[in-house]
Amino acid sequence: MTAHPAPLIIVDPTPIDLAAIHAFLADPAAGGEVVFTGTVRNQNEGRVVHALEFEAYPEMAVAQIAAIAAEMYARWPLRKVAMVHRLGRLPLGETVVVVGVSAGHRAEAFEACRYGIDTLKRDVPIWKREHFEGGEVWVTNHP
Amino acid sequence: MTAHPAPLIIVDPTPIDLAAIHAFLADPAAGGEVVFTGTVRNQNEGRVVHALEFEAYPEMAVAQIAAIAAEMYARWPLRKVAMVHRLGRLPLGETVVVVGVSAGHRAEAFEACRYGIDTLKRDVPIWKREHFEGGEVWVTNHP
Amino acid sequence: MASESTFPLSVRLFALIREKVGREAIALEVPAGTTVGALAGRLRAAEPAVAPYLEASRVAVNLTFARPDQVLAPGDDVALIPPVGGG
Amino acid sequence: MASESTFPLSVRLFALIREKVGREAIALEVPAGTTVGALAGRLRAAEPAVAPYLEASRVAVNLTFARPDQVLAPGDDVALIPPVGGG
Repeated sequence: MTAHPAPLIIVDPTPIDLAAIHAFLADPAAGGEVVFTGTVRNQNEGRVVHALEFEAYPEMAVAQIAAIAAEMYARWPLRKVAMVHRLGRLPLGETVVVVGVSAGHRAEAFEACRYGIDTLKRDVPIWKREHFEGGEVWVTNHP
Repeated sequence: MTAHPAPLIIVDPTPIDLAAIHAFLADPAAGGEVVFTGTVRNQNEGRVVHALEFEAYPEMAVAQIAAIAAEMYARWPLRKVAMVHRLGRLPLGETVVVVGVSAGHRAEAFEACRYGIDTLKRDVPIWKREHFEGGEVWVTNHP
Repeated sequence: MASESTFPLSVRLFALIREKVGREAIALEVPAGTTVGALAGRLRAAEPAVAPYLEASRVAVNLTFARPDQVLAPGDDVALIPPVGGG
Repeated sequence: MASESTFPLSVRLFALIREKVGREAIALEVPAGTTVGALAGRLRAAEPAVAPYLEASRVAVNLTFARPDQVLAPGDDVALIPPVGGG
Protein backbone atom coordinates (compact mmCIF):
# COMPACT_ATOMS: atom_id res chain seq x y z
CA MET A 1 0.00 0.00 0.00
CA THR A 2 1.19 3.48 -0.83
CA ALA A 3 0.99 5.98 2.00
CA HIS A 4 -0.81 9.17 1.05
CA PRO A 5 -0.88 12.36 3.07
CA ALA A 6 -4.02 12.31 5.21
CA PRO A 7 -6.76 14.38 3.56
CA LEU A 8 -8.08 17.52 5.23
CA ILE A 9 -11.74 16.82 6.04
CA ILE A 10 -14.00 19.21 7.93
CA VAL A 11 -17.80 19.09 8.24
CA ASP A 12 -18.95 21.64 10.81
CA PRO A 13 -20.44 25.12 11.28
CA THR A 14 -17.19 27.10 11.42
CA PRO A 15 -16.52 29.51 8.54
CA ILE A 16 -14.34 28.01 5.82
CA ASP A 17 -10.78 29.36 5.76
CA LEU A 18 -9.68 29.28 2.11
CA ALA A 19 -6.17 30.49 2.88
CA ALA A 20 -5.69 27.59 5.29
CA ILE A 21 -6.88 25.16 2.60
CA HIS A 22 -4.43 26.59 0.04
CA ALA A 23 -1.67 26.31 2.65
CA PHE A 24 -2.62 22.69 3.31
CA LEU A 25 -2.55 21.84 -0.40
CA ALA A 26 0.91 23.33 -0.93
CA ASP A 27 3.48 20.60 -1.54
CA PRO A 28 7.03 20.75 -2.90
CA ALA A 29 6.21 18.13 -5.54
CA ALA A 30 2.91 19.70 -6.61
CA GLY A 31 3.00 21.92 -9.66
CA GLY A 32 -0.74 22.39 -9.94
CA GLU A 33 -3.65 22.86 -7.60
CA VAL A 34 -7.35 23.01 -8.42
CA VAL A 35 -9.82 24.34 -5.87
CA PHE A 36 -13.57 24.25 -6.30
CA THR A 37 -15.56 26.61 -4.09
CA GLY A 38 -19.34 26.50 -3.83
CA THR A 39 -21.14 29.55 -2.45
CA VAL A 40 -24.71 30.56 -1.61
CA ARG A 41 -26.26 31.95 -4.79
CA ASN A 42 -28.99 34.61 -4.93
CA GLN A 43 -31.39 32.49 -6.96
CA ASN A 44 -32.33 28.88 -7.64
CA GLU A 45 -34.87 27.53 -10.12
CA GLY A 46 -36.53 30.91 -10.37
CA ARG A 47 -36.70 31.53 -6.61
CA VAL A 48 -35.04 34.50 -4.91
CA VAL A 49 -32.83 32.89 -2.29
CA HIS A 50 -32.04 34.57 1.06
CA ALA A 51 -30.07 31.84 2.79
CA LEU A 52 -29.27 28.14 2.75
CA GLU A 53 -29.29 25.94 5.79
CA PHE A 54 -27.20 22.77 5.83
CA GLU A 55 -27.76 19.78 8.07
CA ALA A 56 -25.59 16.66 8.10
CA TYR A 57 -25.35 13.19 9.52
CA PRO A 58 -21.90 14.33 10.62
CA GLU A 59 -20.14 11.03 11.44
CA MET A 60 -21.28 9.48 8.18
CA ALA A 61 -20.52 12.64 6.19
CA VAL A 62 -16.91 12.52 7.40
CA ALA A 63 -16.68 8.77 6.74
CA GLN A 64 -18.10 9.16 3.21
CA ILE A 65 -15.76 12.04 2.42
CA ALA A 66 -12.82 9.97 3.67
CA ALA A 67 -13.90 7.16 1.33
CA ILE A 68 -14.16 9.58 -1.61
CA ALA A 69 -10.70 11.00 -0.84
CA ALA A 70 -9.30 7.44 -0.73
CA GLU A 71 -10.82 6.73 -4.15
CA MET A 72 -9.30 9.93 -5.50
CA TYR A 73 -5.86 8.92 -4.22
CA ALA A 74 -6.31 5.49 -5.77
CA ARG A 75 -7.34 6.79 -9.20
CA TRP A 76 -4.97 9.73 -9.66
CA PRO A 77 -1.38 10.48 -8.63
CA LEU A 78 -2.29 13.26 -6.21
CA ARG A 79 -0.33 15.07 -3.55
CA LYS A 80 -3.00 16.48 -1.23
CA VAL A 81 -6.77 16.39 -0.99
CA ALA A 82 -8.98 18.76 1.05
CA MET A 83 -12.77 18.47 1.32
CA VAL A 84 -14.58 20.87 3.60
CA HIS A 85 -18.34 21.41 4.01
CA ARG A 86 -19.90 24.00 6.25
CA LEU A 87 -23.12 23.42 8.23
CA GLY A 88 -25.81 25.72 9.61
CA ARG A 89 -27.61 28.69 8.13
CA LEU A 90 -25.51 30.59 5.58
CA PRO A 91 -26.34 33.94 3.98
CA LEU A 92 -25.77 34.90 0.33
CA GLY A 93 -22.20 34.73 -0.87
CA GLU A 94 -21.01 32.56 2.00
CA THR A 95 -18.71 29.65 1.19
CA VAL A 96 -20.53 26.32 1.53
CA VAL A 97 -18.06 23.76 0.26
CA VAL A 98 -14.46 23.54 -0.89
CA VAL A 99 -12.83 20.63 -2.71
CA GLY A 100 -9.12 21.17 -3.33
CA VAL A 101 -6.53 18.92 -4.92
CA SER A 102 -2.82 19.34 -5.57
CA ALA A 103 -0.88 17.16 -8.01
CA GLY A 104 2.29 17.07 -10.02
CA HIS A 105 0.39 17.96 -13.17
CA ARG A 106 -2.78 19.89 -13.81
CA ALA A 107 -4.76 17.29 -15.77
CA GLU A 108 -5.04 15.03 -12.73
CA ALA A 109 -5.79 17.92 -10.42
CA PHE A 110 -8.72 19.02 -12.61
CA GLU A 111 -10.14 15.52 -13.02
CA ALA A 112 -9.83 14.54 -9.38
CA CYS A 113 -11.31 17.82 -8.13
CA ARG A 114 -14.29 17.44 -10.44
CA TYR A 115 -14.79 13.85 -9.33
CA GLY A 116 -14.55 14.92 -5.70
CA ILE A 117 -17.26 17.55 -5.83
CA ASP A 118 -19.53 15.46 -8.09
CA THR A 119 -19.30 12.47 -5.75
CA LEU A 120 -19.69 14.59 -2.62
CA LYS A 121 -22.91 16.02 -4.05
CA ARG A 122 -24.22 12.51 -4.72
CA ASP A 123 -23.11 10.43 -1.75
CA VAL A 124 -22.43 12.57 1.30
CA PRO A 125 -25.34 12.79 3.77
CA ILE A 126 -25.76 16.55 3.90
CA TRP A 127 -29.12 18.21 3.30
CA LYS A 128 -30.01 21.72 2.22
CA ARG A 129 -32.98 23.80 3.27
CA GLU A 130 -33.49 26.81 1.05
CA HIS A 131 -34.91 29.99 2.57
CA PHE A 132 -36.39 31.84 -0.37
CA GLU A 133 -38.67 34.82 -0.98
CA GLY A 134 -41.96 33.43 0.28
CA GLY A 135 -41.02 30.19 1.98
CA GLU A 136 -38.63 27.38 2.79
CA VAL A 137 -38.00 24.09 1.05
CA TRP A 138 -35.66 21.10 1.23
CA VAL A 139 -33.70 21.01 -2.01
CA THR A 140 -31.98 17.91 -3.33
CA ASN A 141 -29.19 17.57 -5.85
CA HIS A 142 -30.10 16.28 -9.28
CA PRO A 143 -28.50 12.90 -9.89
CA MET B 1 -23.20 42.31 -27.53
CA THR B 2 -23.54 41.12 -23.98
CA ALA B 3 -21.55 43.07 -21.43
CA HIS B 4 -19.35 40.88 -19.26
CA PRO B 5 -17.57 41.99 -16.10
CA ALA B 6 -14.03 43.02 -17.08
CA PRO B 7 -11.60 40.20 -16.36
CA LEU B 8 -8.87 40.61 -13.75
CA ILE B 9 -5.57 40.40 -15.66
CA ILE B 10 -2.15 40.93 -14.07
CA VAL B 11 1.27 40.07 -15.54
CA ASP B 12 3.98 41.49 -13.33
CA PRO B 13 6.54 40.68 -10.61
CA THR B 14 4.32 41.35 -7.56
CA PRO B 15 3.41 38.35 -5.39
CA ILE B 16 0.04 36.82 -6.28
CA ASP B 17 -2.70 37.56 -3.75
CA LEU B 18 -5.02 34.54 -3.79
CA ALA B 19 -7.46 36.04 -1.31
CA ALA B 20 -7.89 39.08 -3.56
CA ILE B 21 -8.57 36.77 -6.52
CA HIS B 22 -11.22 34.84 -4.59
CA ALA B 23 -12.78 38.16 -3.56
CA PHE B 24 -12.80 39.31 -7.18
CA LEU B 25 -14.48 36.08 -8.34
CA ALA B 26 -17.27 36.33 -5.76
CA ASP B 27 -20.58 37.17 -7.40
CA PRO B 28 -24.17 36.96 -6.10
CA ALA B 29 -25.20 34.88 -9.12
CA ALA B 30 -22.21 32.53 -9.01
CA GLY B 31 -22.72 29.23 -7.25
CA GLY B 32 -19.39 27.73 -8.20
CA GLU B 33 -15.84 28.88 -8.58
CA VAL B 34 -12.84 26.96 -9.88
CA VAL B 35 -9.33 28.26 -9.29
CA PHE B 36 -6.22 26.72 -10.80
CA THR B 37 -2.94 27.62 -9.10
CA GLY B 38 0.45 26.75 -10.56
CA THR B 39 3.46 26.76 -8.25
CA VAL B 40 7.21 26.22 -8.53
CA ARG B 41 7.83 22.48 -8.17
CA ASN B 42 10.99 20.91 -6.70
CA GLN B 43 11.72 18.81 -9.78
CA ASN B 44 11.18 18.71 -13.53
CA GLU B 45 12.09 15.95 -15.98
CA GLY B 46 14.49 14.45 -13.48
CA ARG B 47 16.22 17.70 -12.58
CA VAL B 48 16.28 19.10 -9.04
CA VAL B 49 14.82 22.58 -9.42
CA HIS B 50 15.86 25.51 -7.23
CA ALA B 51 13.92 28.35 -8.84
CA LEU B 52 12.08 29.39 -11.97
CA GLU B 53 12.55 32.72 -13.69
CA PHE B 54 9.74 34.09 -15.84
CA GLU B 55 10.14 36.69 -18.57
CA ALA B 56 7.29 38.10 -20.66
CA TYR B 57 6.54 40.27 -23.63
CA PRO B 58 4.27 42.08 -21.20
CA GLU B 59 2.01 44.14 -23.50
CA MET B 60 1.35 41.14 -25.70
CA ALA B 61 0.91 38.79 -22.72
CA VAL B 62 -1.83 41.05 -21.37
CA ALA B 63 -3.44 41.37 -24.82
CA GLN B 64 -3.36 37.59 -25.36
CA ILE B 65 -4.83 36.91 -21.93
CA ALA B 66 -7.59 39.44 -22.64
CA ALA B 67 -8.35 37.61 -25.89
CA ILE B 68 -8.47 34.26 -24.06
CA ALA B 69 -10.79 35.70 -21.40
CA ALA B 70 -13.06 37.05 -24.15
CA GLU B 71 -13.22 33.59 -25.74
CA MET B 72 -14.07 32.07 -22.37
CA TYR B 73 -16.92 34.53 -21.90
CA ALA B 74 -18.15 33.75 -25.41
CA ARG B 75 -18.09 29.98 -24.96
CA TRP B 76 -19.45 29.59 -21.42
CA PRO B 77 -22.00 31.47 -19.30
CA LEU B 78 -19.46 32.79 -16.80
CA ARG B 79 -19.66 35.44 -14.12
CA LYS B 80 -16.02 36.45 -13.55
CA VAL B 81 -12.64 35.53 -14.99
CA ALA B 82 -9.24 36.19 -13.39
CA MET B 83 -5.89 35.35 -15.02
CA VAL B 84 -2.73 36.36 -13.22
CA HIS B 85 0.89 35.46 -14.03
CA ARG B 86 3.86 36.45 -11.98
CA LEU B 87 7.24 37.42 -13.49
CA GLY B 88 10.81 37.35 -12.20
CA ARG B 89 12.77 34.77 -10.28
CA LEU B 90 10.57 32.62 -8.02
CA PRO B 91 11.73 30.12 -5.39
CA LEU B 92 10.18 26.70 -4.69
CA GLY B 93 6.54 26.71 -3.69
CA GLU B 94 5.90 30.23 -4.94
CA THR B 95 2.68 30.84 -6.87
CA VAL B 96 3.40 31.35 -10.58
CA VAL B 97 -0.03 31.53 -12.18
CA VAL B 98 -3.67 31.62 -11.19
CA VAL B 99 -6.65 31.11 -13.47
CA GLY B 100 -9.98 31.55 -11.69
CA VAL B 101 -13.53 31.39 -12.99
CA SER B 102 -16.90 31.82 -11.31
CA ALA B 103 -20.16 30.67 -12.88
CA GLY B 104 -23.71 29.79 -12.03
CA HIS B 105 -22.93 26.09 -12.24
CA ARG B 106 -19.80 24.08 -11.68
CA ALA B 107 -19.55 22.27 -15.02
CA GLU B 108 -18.90 25.52 -16.89
CA ALA B 109 -16.50 26.77 -14.25
CA PHE B 110 -14.39 23.60 -14.54
CA GLU B 111 -14.38 23.58 -18.34
CA ALA B 112 -13.61 27.28 -18.72
CA CYS B 113 -10.85 27.21 -16.12
CA ARG B 114 -9.19 24.25 -17.79
CA TYR B 115 -9.44 25.95 -21.18
CA GLY B 116 -7.99 29.14 -19.71
CA ILE B 117 -4.85 27.57 -18.27
CA ASP B 118 -4.33 25.27 -21.29
CA THR B 119 -4.59 28.20 -23.71
CA LEU B 120 -2.44 30.47 -21.56
CA LYS B 121 0.28 27.83 -21.59
CA ARG B 122 0.13 27.62 -25.37
CA ASP B 123 -0.41 31.19 -26.55
CA VAL B 124 0.77 33.72 -24.00
CA PRO B 125 4.31 35.07 -24.60
CA ILE B 126 5.89 34.20 -21.27
CA TRP B 127 9.12 32.24 -21.04
CA LYS B 128 10.57 30.15 -18.23
CA ARG B 129 14.19 29.75 -17.28
CA GLU B 130 14.75 26.85 -14.92
CA HIS B 131 17.53 27.09 -12.34
CA PHE B 132 18.33 23.49 -11.49
CA GLU B 133 21.01 21.55 -9.65
CA GLY B 134 23.93 22.03 -12.03
CA GLY B 135 22.74 24.63 -14.48
CA GLU B 136 20.09 26.76 -16.12
CA VAL B 137 17.88 26.08 -19.10
CA TRP B 138 14.98 27.66 -20.98
CA VAL B 139 12.05 25.28 -20.70
CA THR B 140 9.11 25.29 -23.07
CA ASN B 141 5.62 23.89 -22.64
CA HIS B 142 4.78 20.74 -24.53
CA PRO B 143 2.10 21.44 -27.12
CA MET C 1 -39.05 -22.46 13.98
CA ALA C 2 -39.68 -23.02 17.65
CA SER C 3 -38.65 -19.63 18.92
CA GLU C 4 -37.82 -16.46 16.99
CA SER C 5 -35.20 -14.27 18.58
CA THR C 6 -35.47 -10.54 18.02
CA PHE C 7 -33.35 -7.48 18.81
CA PRO C 8 -33.98 -3.75 19.10
CA LEU C 9 -32.88 -1.52 16.21
CA SER C 10 -33.09 2.23 16.10
CA VAL C 11 -33.27 3.87 12.67
CA ARG C 12 -32.13 7.50 12.58
CA LEU C 13 -34.06 10.08 10.58
CA PHE C 14 -32.74 13.27 9.00
CA ALA C 15 -33.84 16.43 7.24
CA LEU C 16 -37.19 16.21 5.42
CA ILE C 17 -38.05 12.79 6.91
CA ARG C 18 -37.22 13.82 10.47
CA GLU C 19 -39.38 16.90 9.98
CA LYS C 20 -42.36 15.07 8.49
CA VAL C 21 -42.28 12.19 10.96
CA GLY C 22 -41.63 14.54 13.84
CA ARG C 23 -38.88 12.57 15.52
CA GLU C 24 -35.17 11.79 15.37
CA ALA C 25 -35.43 8.02 15.11
CA ILE C 26 -37.83 5.08 14.79
CA ALA C 27 -37.39 2.26 17.30
CA LEU C 28 -37.96 -1.22 15.87
CA GLU C 29 -37.82 -4.74 17.28
CA VAL C 30 -36.63 -6.95 14.42
CA PRO C 31 -36.13 -10.74 14.03
CA ALA C 32 -32.60 -12.06 13.75
CA GLY C 33 -31.69 -12.33 10.09
CA THR C 34 -33.57 -9.19 9.03
CA THR C 35 -31.99 -7.68 5.92
CA VAL C 36 -31.65 -4.06 4.91
CA GLY C 37 -34.15 -4.74 2.13
CA ALA C 38 -36.76 -5.86 4.68
CA LEU C 39 -36.44 -2.68 6.71
CA ALA C 40 -38.84 -0.63 4.59
CA GLY C 41 -41.80 -2.86 5.46
CA ARG C 42 -40.99 -2.76 9.17
CA LEU C 43 -40.56 1.02 9.15
CA ARG C 44 -43.88 1.50 7.34
CA ALA C 45 -45.64 -0.71 9.85
CA ALA C 46 -44.08 1.02 12.84
CA GLU C 47 -44.55 4.57 11.54
CA PRO C 48 -46.93 5.11 8.59
CA ALA C 49 -45.79 8.76 8.22
CA VAL C 50 -42.44 7.52 6.89
CA ALA C 51 -44.01 5.60 3.98
CA PRO C 52 -43.88 8.33 1.29
CA TYR C 53 -40.13 8.81 1.76
CA LEU C 54 -38.92 5.21 1.73
CA GLU C 55 -38.64 4.68 -2.01
CA ALA C 56 -36.35 7.66 -2.64
CA SER C 57 -34.17 7.00 0.42
CA ARG C 58 -31.08 4.89 0.90
CA VAL C 59 -30.23 2.93 4.04
CA ALA C 60 -26.91 3.45 5.78
CA VAL C 61 -25.47 0.91 8.18
CA ASN C 62 -22.46 1.83 10.29
CA LEU C 63 -21.80 5.00 8.26
CA THR C 64 -21.87 3.32 4.82
CA PHE C 65 -24.62 2.83 2.27
CA ALA C 66 -25.84 -0.75 2.63
CA ARG C 67 -26.94 -3.27 0.01
CA PRO C 68 -30.46 -4.76 0.32
CA ASP C 69 -29.10 -8.25 1.09
CA GLN C 70 -26.98 -7.09 4.03
CA VAL C 71 -28.11 -8.78 7.26
CA LEU C 72 -28.60 -6.47 10.22
CA ALA C 73 -27.02 -7.21 13.58
CA PRO C 74 -27.65 -6.00 17.11
CA GLY C 75 -25.82 -2.73 17.71
CA ASP C 76 -25.79 -1.67 14.04
CA ASP C 77 -26.00 2.07 13.55
CA VAL C 78 -28.82 2.38 11.01
CA ALA C 79 -30.04 5.53 9.27
CA LEU C 80 -32.50 6.44 6.56
CA ILE C 81 -30.80 8.77 4.09
CA PRO C 82 -33.18 10.87 1.99
CA PRO C 83 -31.84 12.40 -1.26
CA VAL C 84 -28.92 14.62 -0.34
CA GLY C 85 -28.37 18.28 -1.11
CA GLY C 86 -24.85 19.12 -0.02
CA GLY C 87 -22.27 20.98 -2.01
CA MET D 1 9.14 48.26 -61.21
CA ALA D 2 10.89 51.58 -61.52
CA SER D 3 11.47 52.29 -57.86
CA GLU D 4 10.96 50.03 -54.89
CA SER D 5 9.92 51.84 -51.69
CA THR D 6 11.14 50.40 -48.40
CA PHE D 7 10.52 51.10 -44.71
CA PRO D 8 12.33 50.35 -41.47
CA LEU D 9 11.03 47.51 -39.32
CA SER D 10 12.34 46.49 -35.92
CA VAL D 11 11.76 42.88 -34.83
CA ARG D 12 11.84 42.32 -31.07
CA LEU D 13 13.60 39.30 -29.61
CA PHE D 14 12.84 37.52 -26.34
CA ALA D 15 14.15 34.84 -23.99
CA LEU D 16 16.34 32.18 -25.63
CA ILE D 17 16.59 34.07 -28.94
CA ARG D 18 17.48 37.38 -27.30
CA GLU D 19 20.14 35.57 -25.31
CA LYS D 20 21.64 33.67 -28.25
CA VAL D 21 21.59 36.64 -30.63
CA GLY D 22 22.81 38.97 -27.92
CA ARG D 23 20.39 41.83 -28.54
CA GLU D 24 16.85 43.00 -27.92
CA ALA D 25 15.82 43.55 -31.55
CA ILE D 26 16.90 43.18 -35.18
CA ALA D 27 16.54 46.28 -37.36
CA LEU D 28 15.45 45.56 -40.95
CA GLU D 29 14.72 47.69 -43.99
CA VAL D 30 11.96 45.92 -45.92
CA PRO D 31 10.19 46.56 -49.25
CA ALA D 32 6.59 47.68 -49.20
CA GLY D 33 4.36 44.64 -49.51
CA THR D 34 6.61 42.39 -47.41
CA THR D 35 4.57 39.65 -45.75
CA VAL D 36 5.03 38.00 -42.38
CA GLY D 37 5.99 34.83 -44.24
CA ALA D 38 8.85 36.63 -45.95
CA LEU D 39 10.31 37.89 -42.68
CA ALA D 40 12.28 34.72 -41.90
CA GLY D 41 14.50 35.12 -44.97
CA ARG D 42 15.16 38.78 -44.19
CA LEU D 43 15.96 38.05 -40.53
CA ARG D 44 18.35 35.24 -41.50
CA ALA D 45 20.16 37.54 -43.95
CA ALA D 46 20.42 40.38 -41.44
CA GLU D 47 21.43 38.22 -38.46
CA PRO D 48 22.63 34.65 -39.15
CA ALA D 49 22.63 33.83 -35.41
CA VAL D 50 18.83 33.90 -35.44
CA ALA D 51 18.54 31.18 -38.10
CA PRO D 52 18.29 28.11 -35.81
CA TYR D 53 15.32 29.57 -33.95
CA LEU D 54 13.12 30.73 -36.82
CA GLU D 55 11.34 27.50 -37.60
CA ALA D 56 10.02 26.92 -34.07
CA SER D 57 9.05 30.56 -33.55
CA ARG D 58 5.86 32.45 -34.33
CA VAL D 59 5.64 36.06 -35.50
CA ALA D 60 3.52 38.56 -33.60
CA VAL D 61 2.36 41.80 -35.18
CA ASN D 62 0.77 44.45 -32.97
CA LEU D 63 0.44 42.07 -30.01
CA THR D 64 -1.29 39.26 -31.97
CA PHE D 65 0.04 36.17 -33.70
CA ALA D 66 0.13 36.94 -37.43
CA ARG D 67 -0.65 34.74 -40.42
CA PRO D 68 2.08 34.28 -43.06
CA ASP D 69 0.08 36.20 -45.71
CA GLN D 70 -0.34 39.30 -43.55
CA VAL D 71 1.32 42.34 -45.21
CA LEU D 72 3.53 44.39 -42.93
CA ALA D 73 3.14 48.15 -42.67
CA PRO D 74 5.37 50.95 -41.40
CA GLY D 75 5.00 51.33 -37.64
CA ASP D 76 3.98 47.70 -37.05
CA ASP D 77 5.13 46.33 -33.73
CA VAL D 78 6.77 43.05 -34.75
CA ALA D 79 8.19 40.36 -32.47
CA LEU D 80 9.64 36.89 -32.83
CA ILE D 81 7.97 34.59 -30.30
CA PRO D 82 9.94 31.44 -29.47
CA PRO D 83 8.05 28.49 -27.88
CA VAL D 84 6.50 29.74 -24.67
CA GLY D 85 6.87 28.35 -21.15
CA GLY D 86 4.43 30.26 -18.99
CA GLY D 87 1.97 28.79 -16.52
